[in-house]
Amino acid sequence: MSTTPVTSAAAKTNRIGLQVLDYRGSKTTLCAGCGHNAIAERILEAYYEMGIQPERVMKMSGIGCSSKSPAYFMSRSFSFNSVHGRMPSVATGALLANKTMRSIGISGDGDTASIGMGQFVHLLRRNVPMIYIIEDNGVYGLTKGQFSATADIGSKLKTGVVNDLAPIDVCALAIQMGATFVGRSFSGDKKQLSTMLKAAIAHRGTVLLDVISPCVTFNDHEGSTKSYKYMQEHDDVVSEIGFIPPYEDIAVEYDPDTTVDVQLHDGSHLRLRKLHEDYDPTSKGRAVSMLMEAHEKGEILTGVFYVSAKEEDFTSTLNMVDEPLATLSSDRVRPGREVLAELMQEHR
Amino acid sequence: MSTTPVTSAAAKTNRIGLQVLDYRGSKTTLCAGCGHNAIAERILEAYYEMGIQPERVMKMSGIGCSSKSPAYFMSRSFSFNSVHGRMPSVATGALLANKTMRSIGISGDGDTASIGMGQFVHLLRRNVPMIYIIEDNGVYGLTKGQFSATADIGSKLKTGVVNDLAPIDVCALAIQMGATFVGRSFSGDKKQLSTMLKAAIAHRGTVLLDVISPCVTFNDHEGSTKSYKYMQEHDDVVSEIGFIPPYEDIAVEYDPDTTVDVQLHDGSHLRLRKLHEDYDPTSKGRAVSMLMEAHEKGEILTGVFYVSAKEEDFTSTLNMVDEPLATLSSDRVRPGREVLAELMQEHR
Amino acid sequence: MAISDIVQSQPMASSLVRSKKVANDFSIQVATVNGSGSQSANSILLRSIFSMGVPVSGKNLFPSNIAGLPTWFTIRVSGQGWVARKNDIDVLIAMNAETVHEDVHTLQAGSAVIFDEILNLEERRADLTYYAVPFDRLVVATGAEAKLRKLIKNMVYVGVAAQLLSIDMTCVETVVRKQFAKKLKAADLNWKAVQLGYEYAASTLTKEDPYVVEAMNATHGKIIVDGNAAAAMGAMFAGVTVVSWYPITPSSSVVEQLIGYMKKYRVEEDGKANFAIVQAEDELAAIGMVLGAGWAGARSMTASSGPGISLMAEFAGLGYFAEIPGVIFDIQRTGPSTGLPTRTAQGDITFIAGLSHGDTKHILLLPGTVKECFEFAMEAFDLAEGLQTPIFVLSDLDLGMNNWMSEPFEYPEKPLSRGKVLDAKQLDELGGFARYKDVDGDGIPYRTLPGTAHPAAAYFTRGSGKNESAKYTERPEDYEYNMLRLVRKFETAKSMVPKPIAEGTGKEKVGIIAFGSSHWAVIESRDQLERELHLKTDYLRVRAYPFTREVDDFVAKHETVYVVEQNRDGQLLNLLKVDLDPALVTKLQSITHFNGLPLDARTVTRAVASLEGAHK
Amino acid sequence: MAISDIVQSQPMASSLVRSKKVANDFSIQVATVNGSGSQSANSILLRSIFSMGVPVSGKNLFPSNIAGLPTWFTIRVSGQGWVARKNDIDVLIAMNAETVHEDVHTLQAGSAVIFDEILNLEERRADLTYYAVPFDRLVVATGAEAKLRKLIKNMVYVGVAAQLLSIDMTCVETVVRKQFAKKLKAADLNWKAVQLGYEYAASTLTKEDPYVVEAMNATHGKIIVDGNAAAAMGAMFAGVTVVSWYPITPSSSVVEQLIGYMKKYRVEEDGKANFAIVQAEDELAAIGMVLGAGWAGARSMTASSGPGISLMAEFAGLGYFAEIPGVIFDIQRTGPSTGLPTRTAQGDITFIAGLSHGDTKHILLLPGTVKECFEFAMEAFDLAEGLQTPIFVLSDLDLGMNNWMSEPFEYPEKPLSRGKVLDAKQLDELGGFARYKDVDGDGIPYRTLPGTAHPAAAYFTRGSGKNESAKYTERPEDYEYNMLRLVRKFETAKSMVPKPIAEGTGKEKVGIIAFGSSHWAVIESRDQLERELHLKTDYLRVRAYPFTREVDDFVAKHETVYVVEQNRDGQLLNLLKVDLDPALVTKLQSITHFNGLPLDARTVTRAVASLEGAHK
Ligand SMILES: Cc1ncc(C[n+]2csc(CCOP(=O)(O)OP(=O)(O)O)c2C)c(N)n1
Ligand SMILES: Cc1ncc(C[n+]2csc(CCOP(=O)(O)OP(=O)(O)O)c2C)c(N)n1
Ligand code: SF4
Ligand code: SF4
Ligand SMILES: [Mg+2]
Ligand SMILES: [Mg+2]
Repeated sequence: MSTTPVTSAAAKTNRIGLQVLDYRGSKTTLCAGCGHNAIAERILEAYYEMGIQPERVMKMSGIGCSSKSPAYFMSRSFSFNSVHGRMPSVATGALLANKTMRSIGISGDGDTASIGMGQFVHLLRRNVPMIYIIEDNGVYGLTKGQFSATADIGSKLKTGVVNDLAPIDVCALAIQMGATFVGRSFSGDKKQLSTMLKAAIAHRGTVLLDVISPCVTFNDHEGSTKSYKYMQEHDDVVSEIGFIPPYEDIAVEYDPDTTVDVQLHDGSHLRLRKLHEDYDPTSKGRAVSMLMEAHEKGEILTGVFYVSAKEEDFTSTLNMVDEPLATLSSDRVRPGREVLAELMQEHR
Repeated sequence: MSTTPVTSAAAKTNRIGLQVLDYRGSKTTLCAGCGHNAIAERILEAYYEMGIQPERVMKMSGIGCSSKSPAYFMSRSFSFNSVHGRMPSVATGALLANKTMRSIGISGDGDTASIGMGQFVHLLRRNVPMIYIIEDNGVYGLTKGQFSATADIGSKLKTGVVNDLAPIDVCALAIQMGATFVGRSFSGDKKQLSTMLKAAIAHRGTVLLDVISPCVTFNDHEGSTKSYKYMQEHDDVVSEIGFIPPYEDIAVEYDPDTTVDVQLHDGSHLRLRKLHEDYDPTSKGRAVSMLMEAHEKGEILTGVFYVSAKEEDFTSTLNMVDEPLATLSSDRVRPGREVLAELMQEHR
Repeated sequence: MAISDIVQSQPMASSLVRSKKVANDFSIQVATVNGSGSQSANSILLRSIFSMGVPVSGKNLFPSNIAGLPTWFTIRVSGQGWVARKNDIDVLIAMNAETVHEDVHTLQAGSAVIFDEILNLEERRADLTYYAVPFDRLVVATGAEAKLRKLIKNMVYVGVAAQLLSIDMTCVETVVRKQFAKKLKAADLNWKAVQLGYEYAASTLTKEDPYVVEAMNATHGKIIVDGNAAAAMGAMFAGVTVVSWYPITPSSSVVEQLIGYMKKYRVEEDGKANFAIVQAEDELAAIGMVLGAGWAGARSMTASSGPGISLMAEFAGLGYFAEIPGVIFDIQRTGPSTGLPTRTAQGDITFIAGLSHGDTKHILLLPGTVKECFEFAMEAFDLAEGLQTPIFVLSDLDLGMNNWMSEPFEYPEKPLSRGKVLDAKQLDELGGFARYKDVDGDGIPYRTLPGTAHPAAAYFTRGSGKNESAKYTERPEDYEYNMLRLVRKFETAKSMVPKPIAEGTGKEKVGIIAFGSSHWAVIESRDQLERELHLKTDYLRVRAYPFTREVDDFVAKHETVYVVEQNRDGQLLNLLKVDLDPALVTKLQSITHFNGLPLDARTVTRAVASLEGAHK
Repeated sequence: MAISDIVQSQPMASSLVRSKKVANDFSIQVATVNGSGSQSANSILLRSIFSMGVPVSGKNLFPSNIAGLPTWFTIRVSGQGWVARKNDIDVLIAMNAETVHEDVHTLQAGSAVIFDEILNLEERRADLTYYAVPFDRLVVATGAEAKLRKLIKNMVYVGVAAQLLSIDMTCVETVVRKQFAKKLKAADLNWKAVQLGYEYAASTLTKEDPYVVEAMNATHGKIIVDGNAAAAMGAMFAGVTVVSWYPITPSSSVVEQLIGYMKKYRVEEDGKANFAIVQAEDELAAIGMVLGAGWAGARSMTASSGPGISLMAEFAGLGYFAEIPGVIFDIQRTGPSTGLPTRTAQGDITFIAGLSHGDTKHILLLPGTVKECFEFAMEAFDLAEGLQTPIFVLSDLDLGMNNWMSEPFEYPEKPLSRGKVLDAKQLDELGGFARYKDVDGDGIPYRTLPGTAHPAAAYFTRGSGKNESAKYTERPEDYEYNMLRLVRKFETAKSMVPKPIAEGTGKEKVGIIAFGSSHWAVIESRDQLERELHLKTDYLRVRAYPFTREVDDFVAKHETVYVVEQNRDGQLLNLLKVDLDPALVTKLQSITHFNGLPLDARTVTRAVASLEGAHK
């Protein structure tokens, strides 16, 4: 990984005076060319460019090649590689303990759409404030390439086995279940992915990014619908994405008829220029039907499908004190003698 | 239960010469007035009227007041009350063992939308040929009334606790995930529910019926959105349902502009007369967005939302022999000596 | 010979006392259906006797449904302070037509039956005393509106019982008015019903049974509480901050009562909560959130029961191997699978001791009293953070949901102890740390919390192979080193968990070992054994796993040791077999009880008697 | 004294033999990276030696990732037929720059190193023989197109090794051509590479190490197979019809190989399958489908490993209590939680024996050979249906995924036995049935299958309280009766499960008990103990849980019994402690190995030696 262009920027520092180096992780143990490696690069760049202190970030994951990737970016961030399909609950618990932390979860299509479906749905429903990335390759990489629930009908394995069940569109599902920022990208589309990640960092609420990430070892051949080639040929971008961080001036012009401007929680702006006729990132219903119809047409849409900065996130819903619960002083969390006395009296 | 009107028909017999009595279950142990009791009545009537041999039916369930109800209808059918939230897998396994059986699963909103979400989604995706009924009361009845994931925002418990998370619309979810017959009804709407049930019996594939079934003990008060009163006031029927069994003549007239006629697998016809402007039971996308928009408007839609008799069900996808796998003779399932010899040779 | 005689003749014995008075030593059973609202009436009856200074216990035997099925509430009145379940009922209040015949049939000679006259009991037993009461008529007389009558009816039997058992009506009134403190009209109506019942009995019924309550001074300052409330209080005073749960009987009332306390006592001036309580989608998510929160530094907990515990197995192993604090309450119920959800048992202990695959070992706390439910709840959080591992607190339905007398709980003097956590300053001094290094030789490593502002603070948590500095490894020696450190940590735990409590002279030949709610039957049985069989026993109540030296010593000091427990397979015995020197194991004898009812003294006494007989 | 001397001096001893020839008694280790396609080369090397009639075993030590990390494949050549892992490597084929230095460093004196010259090993050890090979040059010489070179390179070392170890090239050619039977061009290319390697060695290298292969006649008719393939074959011949699984290492290859067999041999003329194999969404669903199918009458199975087994806990309890057949293969891997997914262990046995809360007990089959993987797979289905309960077959990564020699499997003569199932005709005769009645006194009730055309056929299956006729009940006596019947059923199982196998005279003072793949190290260790310490031992290999009488007898007959197993906590020992008479338990001593590597004989010998020393 440390041989990618990025290192050339190593001397440069970001707004908080850190170098890209400070955002690096350990050397990848994934296959050379695995889409997951590129995504890890984009993630660390985004945090670097947004000037986020690495120690303020929690990296969460389940089990899988994808779930290993937190080890390959931002070693200075705290990381929890949990059990298969259960990252959502662990991530939720961690945020309850310390809502002042930022959280990014890396999962796989198997980790999320198969074993993880139950927890995934309930994370979305709670709008837990975190970035949830699915490194989506349509197979179980770490167990050597069985189909996952996002594999398209008719997609073929090297072994010749053909998938005969319809794929689950995790984006349509996420919008329906309550995620407040939902998009799809491709590990090979550096610009789109980077912009989406920066906007994701600026958003507060559940961000679901389904990133098509080819598995070069088990699902990058002819007949695969999750290969580099297939994506390059079928990637159908629904909107051009512009991101203007709070510290940049937003005077830039845009045409309100073709472009939606969304102000995110930290004051930055997301500018979505419509490229697909039924595109409307402000309506859940329309976003979902657009995605469902795309499936029937066999299109693979990418871009930001839905975004709303209005809904309150789960930690706000719970109306907790401002400080992290984890480190409240004992005098705040252990009631006084009079309270116990009162309780005893009630039971006499 | 045996004091409901139905018994008046006891003398009568159905097409296979059985009386309603032959479809009865044991005495209910649910609360008097519980919606679940009415649903059990409708179910046994439907099987009676359709003339289904009780011994050909498997009654499956998870855990909950709702999941107990298989005990209260059709005692001559085989029944499996499994564990909480896991009925889908057990039901799937039973059908793999014997695809010639009919299967009906009774679940609750907690059993399905909370702990059961993962298995529920994958049952839908497989289009497992069974009727899946959610007796939906918005609470966990058997554990004394906590909110479930189908409870509406702002809905209030007797204790004053208010639900602050958005409900999961199991119908919209089911359509998106691949169920081929999806509708919602109300335990208090005898006619609508009975018709839907008969059509469900005629369908082959996953039928998901979300039946609002008030919990008189914990969720039938002012402030509840799943009470009898609330349903009577808010029930918004999207289509009038007509069902014509194969053994009845279908010459009946209908207006193709306002009515959709669907021929089901056993040759019977489902006639859906449009009552809601965006209604289109043949388009997944439109059905889902109609449901999602209804939520934003606070409407509770009932009726058949989506139906398709085209998709193949899971047992067909697996291309199994016609007989039940469970009882194949050993000469068919144990290969001969030559096969073992061949295998041994390969390993020399 | 002799032994069995005495034991068998027990029922007869009591029928002999028929005529003469039996004060403060009997059981009242109210037979009704659930959902009929008899709970408050029963609790008033219980508390009235309690406030006369007479020791009582109340046990509710309820069905696994919501309304309409038979329920039995038993109040034991015991001047000597025995609070375990007693098999024989002396006074039956029969309100349920469905069960009245069996209820009456199973009564021992000499008992009394207060019954609703509409149950018209034709054939009557000559050896019982019957009191017919026209409940409906009396209820109407209260002037209660129709929809309240079902409830009010229960208050009438309180009055009838009060009169027949000479319960002090001033005590009853105080209790009634305390119960309905916030609703004066309700208080008046209920009190009226009690009075009507009382007057009816006084005017119409003639006392023929021997059972009476006589004022004592044995309950002064004491409280009556259920173990789940006690555990909830303990958790609150332990400073719990993150709670994630999924409802399941009989554990739900731990969290539901905790929610009540936290809303009242843990919301700050600005109206914000210094805690988070989340109803998870299932138990996998519940324990997942607990571990996530524990990892991030919160005091986190969940409460569940058998089926939920089974679902937590995978995460429990992660908690053990990744060394993450968390507290899990298991309020045990009867049976494998769904079993009998509203019955009690102690059947999860071996399963939880090794909950998860591949050499996983857990620490268990075993409260036997409601006071310990309170204290161990606090202890559990200190242990979880001190040992960086999940701690399981095993209570049961009997302890958790029934009414128990207790000394009032004491305010914790010990400050919260948060374990080995390094902050930024310490990291500066140390210049870094190795997450899984056994710095202190006790097997317990140091950890940092997410957010610690230091470049060397972060580490990678995983359930897979790791070396001292938390780096991924598959090296055989690293794996072995880490697993052996975990063994050292488990050894360290022995010096931190609650020690067992010994009773008796310590000089007897026969010893008894038990844990949890079995305690109450055991102490009463020891008294029976001594009085009836002249068999003196020593007793050791185990309060935690891993076992501590005291257990070995106790067994070593006795010829025979009976291990008494409420499960089929002798689970505590099995753990002892694994951990004790086999020479000691030869002394152990198993006494089990597993029909779902709380253990009673007579069952223990019979078992010991026959096994002792066997010895001779 | 003497003892330890002998043991310590073992490595020296072999370095003494440096000069003279060592035939058919050494290990070859190929050090490479995974994903480099060395598998087929290694298997060709293995099978070539095998086809010379010389006993071999092959063990692959691979990382838990997909490509690019160190992998070691070890071929043990043993004229005496020892196939357990051997710690010392005699011939290293070093292809991995990352590990070459450590690989060489850990070699014992006298070993040989065949290495890729580009690894340029400067400082060389004087006590080793080095053979540098210009692999890349030789590969180019094969004329292989660029993208194939990485693979072909492996074939070159096969040729080099063949020449240096005097492996018969005609055997090598046959094996190569069999391997690539379907692709002639590939066969030619690969064979060419082997030849080039051979010729290079012949022309350029001078043999200086003592290791050679000499033709024997010890493998005639034998097969080489992995335990997972054997289990898959067993399942197919058992007539399995429903398979539901979720991928997990090292169990995936059970089902993946089964899929291959079923598609080939269980699809009928009309192209329809007489089976269903479903990849479930997770392990909860997998076992749920297995139980649903078992309930409906199918022979159903799943295969998993530690984490998946933990997730099956709740359903396992349902299977036990509702009495539903099903077969679960657990291919054990190392550690709690995720642990070391690609390492072996025997660490799930106690957990599974009591898998689920509340007095749940399971039946375990413990195959120790690939042949038993085949036989026990069949046995498991008969037992599951015969006993109406889930049956767990515990294999492990070593047994399941490595290459083992074996006698060919025998075709099952015993017809499928489907257990106590009543059909409509029988119901007519009986006029009905009671699902949970112990008609035969063996604790095993009768069942009917869904669809049985008889009005009395249906019954209600549940995990909650039930009486004999499957009606819901919470009655204490019904619950107790049912639980005691389940105990009787477990007793019955003892007469049905595979009995242990005893080796030795039966007259020795010292005994050894082991199970599963530990077998191979134990038998070799017994030989070492006898040769080196003149310590003769008897040996009992346990093959199932519950234990049968033979186990008690074996322990009774010996003074000391060493319990050898591959886990940290002495899990088999713990089960023995629970089930055996404590007097017998005093004789048991624990020998454990748990670093993730397959157990080797030397480890056992050392442990016994020191413990025996301790005895003196
Ligand atoms: C409970 C459990 N079951 C199965 C496994 C085995 N397993 C490891 S990763 C994985 C699937 C990973 O697929 P995905 O999430 O798509 O990640 P990818 O490797 O494709 O990036 C499975 C089934 C496990 N670790 N735990
Ligand atoms: C694993 C597990 N967790 C929790 C429970 C306790 N429990 C029983 S029923 C139920 C919820 C039932 O709610 P729902 O499915 O809506 O059925 P209802 O009673 O409302 O009809 C719960 C949580 C259980 N039986 N098993
Ligand atoms: S197997 Fe596939 S997913 Fe896994 S690391 Fe290799 S390329 Fe990536
Ligand atoms: S509690 Fe509610 S759901 Fe349960 S039986 Fe009563 S009314 Fe029905
Ligand atoms: Mg994947
Ligand atoms: Mg409900």
